[in-house]
Amino acid sequence: MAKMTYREAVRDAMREAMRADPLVFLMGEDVGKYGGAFAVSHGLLEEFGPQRIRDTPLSESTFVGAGIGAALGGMRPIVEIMTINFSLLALDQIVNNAATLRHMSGGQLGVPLVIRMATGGGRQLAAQHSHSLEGWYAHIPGIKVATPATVADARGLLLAALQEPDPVILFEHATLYSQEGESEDETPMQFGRAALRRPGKDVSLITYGGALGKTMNAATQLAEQGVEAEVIDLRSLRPLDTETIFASLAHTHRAVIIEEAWKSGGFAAEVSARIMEGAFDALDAPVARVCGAEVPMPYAQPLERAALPQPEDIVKAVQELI
Amino acid sequence: MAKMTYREAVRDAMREAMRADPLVFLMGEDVGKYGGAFAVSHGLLEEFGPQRIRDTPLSESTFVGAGIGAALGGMRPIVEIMTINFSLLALDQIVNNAATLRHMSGGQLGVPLVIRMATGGGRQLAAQHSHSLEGWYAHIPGIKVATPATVADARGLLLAALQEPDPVILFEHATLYSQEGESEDETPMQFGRAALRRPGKDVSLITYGGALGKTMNAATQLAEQGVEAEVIDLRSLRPLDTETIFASLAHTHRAVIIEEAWKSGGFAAEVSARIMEGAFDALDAPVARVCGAEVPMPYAQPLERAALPQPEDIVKAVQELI
Amino acid sequence: MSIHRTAAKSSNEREHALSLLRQMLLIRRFEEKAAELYSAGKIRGFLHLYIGEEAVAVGAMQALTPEDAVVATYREHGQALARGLPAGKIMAEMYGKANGCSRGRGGSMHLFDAGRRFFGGYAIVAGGLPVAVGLALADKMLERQAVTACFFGDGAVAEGEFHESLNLAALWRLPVLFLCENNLYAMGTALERSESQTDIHLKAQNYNIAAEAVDGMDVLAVEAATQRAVAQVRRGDGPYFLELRTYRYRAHSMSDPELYRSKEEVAQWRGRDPIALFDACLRGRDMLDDAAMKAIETDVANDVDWAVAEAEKGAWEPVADLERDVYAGAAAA
Amino acid sequence: MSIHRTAAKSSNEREHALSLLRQMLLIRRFEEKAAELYSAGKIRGFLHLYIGEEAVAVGAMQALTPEDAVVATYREHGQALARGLPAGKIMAEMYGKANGCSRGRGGSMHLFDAGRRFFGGYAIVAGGLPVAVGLALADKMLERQAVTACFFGDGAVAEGEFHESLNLAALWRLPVLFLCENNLYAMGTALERSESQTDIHLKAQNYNIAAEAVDGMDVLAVEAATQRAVAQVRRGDGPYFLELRTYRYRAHSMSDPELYRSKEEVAQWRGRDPIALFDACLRGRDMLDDAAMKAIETDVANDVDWAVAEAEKGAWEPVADLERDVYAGAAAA
Ligand SMILES: Cc1ncc(C[n+]2csc(CCOP(=O)(O)OP(=O)(O)O)c2C)c(N)n1
Ligand SMILES: Cc1ncc(C[n+]2csc(CCOP(=O)(O)OP(=O)(O)O)c2C)c(N)n1
Ligand SMILES: [Mg+2]
Ligand SMILES: [Mg+2]
Repeated sequence: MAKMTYREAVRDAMREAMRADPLVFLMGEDVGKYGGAFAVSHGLLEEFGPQRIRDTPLSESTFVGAGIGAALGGMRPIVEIMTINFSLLALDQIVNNAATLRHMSGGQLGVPLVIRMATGGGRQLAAQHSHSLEGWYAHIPGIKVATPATVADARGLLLAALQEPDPVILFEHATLYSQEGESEDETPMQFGRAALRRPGKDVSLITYGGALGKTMNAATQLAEQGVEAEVIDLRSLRPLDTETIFASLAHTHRAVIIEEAWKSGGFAAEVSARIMEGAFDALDAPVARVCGAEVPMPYAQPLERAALPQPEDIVKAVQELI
Repeated sequence: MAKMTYREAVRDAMREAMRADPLVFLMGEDVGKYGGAFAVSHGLLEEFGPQRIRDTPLSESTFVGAGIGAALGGMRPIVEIMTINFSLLALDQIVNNAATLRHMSGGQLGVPLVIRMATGGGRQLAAQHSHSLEGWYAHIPGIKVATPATVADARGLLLAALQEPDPVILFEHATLYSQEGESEDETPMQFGRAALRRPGKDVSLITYGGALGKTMNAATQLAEQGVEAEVIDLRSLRPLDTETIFASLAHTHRAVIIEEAWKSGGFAAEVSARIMEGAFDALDAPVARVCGAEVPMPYAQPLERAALPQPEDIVKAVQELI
Repeated sequence: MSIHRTAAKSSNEREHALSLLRQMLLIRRFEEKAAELYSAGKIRGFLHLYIGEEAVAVGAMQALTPEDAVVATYREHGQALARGLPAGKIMAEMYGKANGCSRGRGGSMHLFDAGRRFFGGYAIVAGGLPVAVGLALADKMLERQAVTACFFGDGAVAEGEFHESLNLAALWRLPVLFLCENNLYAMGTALERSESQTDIHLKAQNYNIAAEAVDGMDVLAVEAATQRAVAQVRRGDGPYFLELRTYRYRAHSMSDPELYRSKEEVAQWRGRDPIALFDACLRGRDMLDDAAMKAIETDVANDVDWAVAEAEKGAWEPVADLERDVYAGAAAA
Repeated sequence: MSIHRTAAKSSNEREHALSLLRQMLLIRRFEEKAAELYSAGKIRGFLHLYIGEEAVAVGAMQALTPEDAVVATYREHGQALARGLPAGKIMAEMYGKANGCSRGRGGSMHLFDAGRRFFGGYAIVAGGLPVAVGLALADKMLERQAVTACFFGDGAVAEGEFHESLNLAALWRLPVLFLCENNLYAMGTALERSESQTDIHLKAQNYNIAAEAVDGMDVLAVEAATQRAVAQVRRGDGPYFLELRTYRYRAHSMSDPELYRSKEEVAQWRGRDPIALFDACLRGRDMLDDAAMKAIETDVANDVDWAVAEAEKGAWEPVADLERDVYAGAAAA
């Protein structure tokens, strides 16, 4: 057990993996000399050298594709895409190559590749730098998608991802990097399990990633009002741990899904649909969503705040449900 | 009223628009000399010349971005992306430029751009050429998304799209191009309205695009079994006409959503979530989804057939609901 | 450094020179103030300063008419000021106020002014190039004599869109002026660690685009090269490419620890400061003295003060208007 | 056309030459059969024929060892056969049968053979280039002497990934052999309507990559150039680029009406048929006569018959196995 930041936890996991396995290496824009846009890889160049901490030119499609090729060739690459906003440039490689090669080759090939990227809004970076598109990635069969929301998960999910024989995408919420917490020293966690962050009996609050903090905050406020909210952190969007969700619904009978992404077509819709299909009879009220406003993210602080789900929005949604 | 193919209806609409407005032009890969990968633009080069029917190099990101710029500059471009599979290469331009410029500029700019592309599976083109990602596009505020499923809509929605001051993406299902039908000669239809394709009282079948035919087929089979299915063709995924959906649910109390896309995170989830939120009390049973299997599309005919929703799957889903 | 030839009469010549100096100084002082306001929390998000590169925007912009179009990056305060966007509207934008040039929606990285054909700052590296190509296509199809000036950094050169856009502009002979601000770094990545061929203008020539490298610290050299380039583009001879060799004195953005370059290197480039160089040049030619410089400084300081005042007094857009301007009419969802 | 120099003894030389001829002929006859089977509905989806371009795959593949890797496009029957994938497994794949080289999941556009380091056909134009760069990166990091041969068409040259991949391979000096099959058309788009610079190998040189253009209808010229190139790449001198000038005789795919080129142009290129040229060359050097040619034709016909028989007798993958091989273990969703 050690107290550290989310940033350090990611770095620690990479360091540990690289020390243990010479096939692991890190590649991406400014991961080396600059120390990482979010200082995640700070110091790794000094320890592992430029062969294993590789600064790439600005060419997202090609360095992600090169990660796919390197994985096919026997390496164990970690590719950092600076932020999810730039990952659109690499989406073709992810959808059409990383996700398909095992299947298209009839099981002959595998792509053991980990892609990490920062995601989310909340830093006043406006419409081109505030995306929350992890739900898109969760739509793609052939890849796995995880969203560490705590310091322990930042470390644990990355180490677990490096054990997966298939491509894993890790979304690190940019507002979490400086968050402090315990980085449990357990054995690598299993992929695809949600975490119960707070037990409760009146309503299930289902969330992931950067929205967990706001949801916990809302749960505290609700408790003051006598409403005991159960908080579920999905952790993994693909696969999705519906078992944990349904188990919660079985005793709360009500759910609110909280996500930063634009509401229409966001991942919250999938969670809502799964509950519809798997726990309809348990529902005492319609499942609600608290999501981002349907607007390219505005820069101005009051507008950005209004565009993102806030604790008071969650509280309000619960109140309307009960 | 004239009988023609879906392909001809799209071509007709483009021809009509180009004759009426010198600012309209078509640009894309092989739209000119080749006559269009699906022969949609066949003959247009001869009528309008290479200035207005522009063959582009293979560079999706740039010719879509050039369409955005040309729209900003006062033209009325129609950009054809050969198929949705290649649109991933242009997604950054669509998400970050086309969809944001009006908002980011505080309302000063507008991008009156129409992007057309073929979508969907069912032609044994395997994992890189069978995508149904229109739900992704429907997630993006700032653009509008329509999915013509009939010959009349192929024409009408394109003409309507050309009246919109904002970017519109039209998804033409590749299996529909040779379908024949009436191309009604009405005034341009309004965007964002679903169509009731078959009235019924027992269940609402909600679908769009390439899945409409299979859904109508299922409805016929159901009728033989004494089940009267109402079929709603969404036509527009963004905006979504929830009014028509809720009106249907109000008398059927049951719904199945049919879509070719992978189920997890597909657009069907959004429709299900909207019904959860807007028509929960009307529901006598959980809303079901009949979607594509969660697999990169296999080439082999029996596998591809099994991976896509078929009429019998729809019938079965309805039977389980009733 | 030689004063631009077409300015025939020496009083005009001096007036023009002082205007260049003033514009460069305005960018510098404006940004120094912005950095301060960033530290004070008045400006948020990302802030990319142009300090050190002023000669590029100011020199290049001289060649453009109001009918021409400008496309820039997230590091575009310099271009916006040189294009004539009022400093107050820019500063208000950086505050996020409704009287900002993008109604507070864009912030520092997304300045727009449709009336001045300033088509904005693009924050996805290389993302503005295709848009510029399209603006030029519209001009060509509409038979307007306009030029689209497209600014971007050396980092953008590695992106696929650079390649696609240069090819398309050259293939279709579109009136685009590509202006590559080569400041030697893309964030912390030095050009030689990013490009197998570091002579960027040679890369451009390979698309059959006329291209040259220019001293981007010499405002007159930039101006002269841009005039030549624009004249050729306007003649309908297709695109032109200028590689403007410059340097940013400040960090990439406000959060950059600058581990990737030495203090000596920065100091060396500061020795070629575009404002100091031009100041010395003008004094050498008796066009500038302390009093004149002081007057310019005062004038610029007033502008900056006015800009801050505008920003301070600007109102916040009401939260109720959040979904405004997503679509032309009301918001659809 | 001169027989490869390193084949010292004339019997070896003849053996090798006849093997080249046989391989080219196998590709041609295999594809003629495939076209027939497509019309008969046995093969579905897209079918892109390589007929006319056989000298490229066959000549180039001679220089590769089993440790080298191959990356190809959707037009890759030629490469697969030349790499030694059994014709029966390829044909079965094109039928979609479980005994196909991709278990029927890939079809004509996605042939794979991990054991032969045949890393598949990529159907997104230029999509294979970054993968090839990555394979080469792995080889370099693991200090293997292997080369990755990456085939792609002239159309791919316009895509951003071409630019990014050449730059990265050159910058990191990776052992990639870029093989551009310039057949003058990308579907219906002629090279000069797609590229502002049509000399593709010149484009490659601009990344500081050694590059040359080769007569792609001359199997020996292709072989010799590839041997040279591979030797240089294997030495660790970074990537090499060959532009192989060739022509496809058939339509782009089975549904192409071929409006974009003249019958005369096709006929002219048929006059330089790689198989006929090589046949004539060998006869001129007394290495081939009617009997030998007939023997080869018979042998090849047998191979094709066998391939069809394999495909016909192959079983369909059970529908219950639909979600197999999406992930390494069971399917997750
Ligand atoms: C596609 C993309 N990738 C990464 C980034 C993050 N990023 C912002 S600026 C920058 C460096 C760009 O350098 P350059 O083009 O030389 O412009 P400069 O900042 O030097 O003016 C990077 C990597 C981005 N904005 N877009
Ligand atoms: C990114 C992308 N855009 C468009 C297509 C459709 N398409 C398939 S092949 C092709 C032409 C490619 O030409 P070239 O690279 O010269 O290869 P060739 O077919 O001549 O062998 C096109 C446009 C595609 N597969 N991928
Ligand atoms: Mg730079
Ligand atoms: Mg070609």
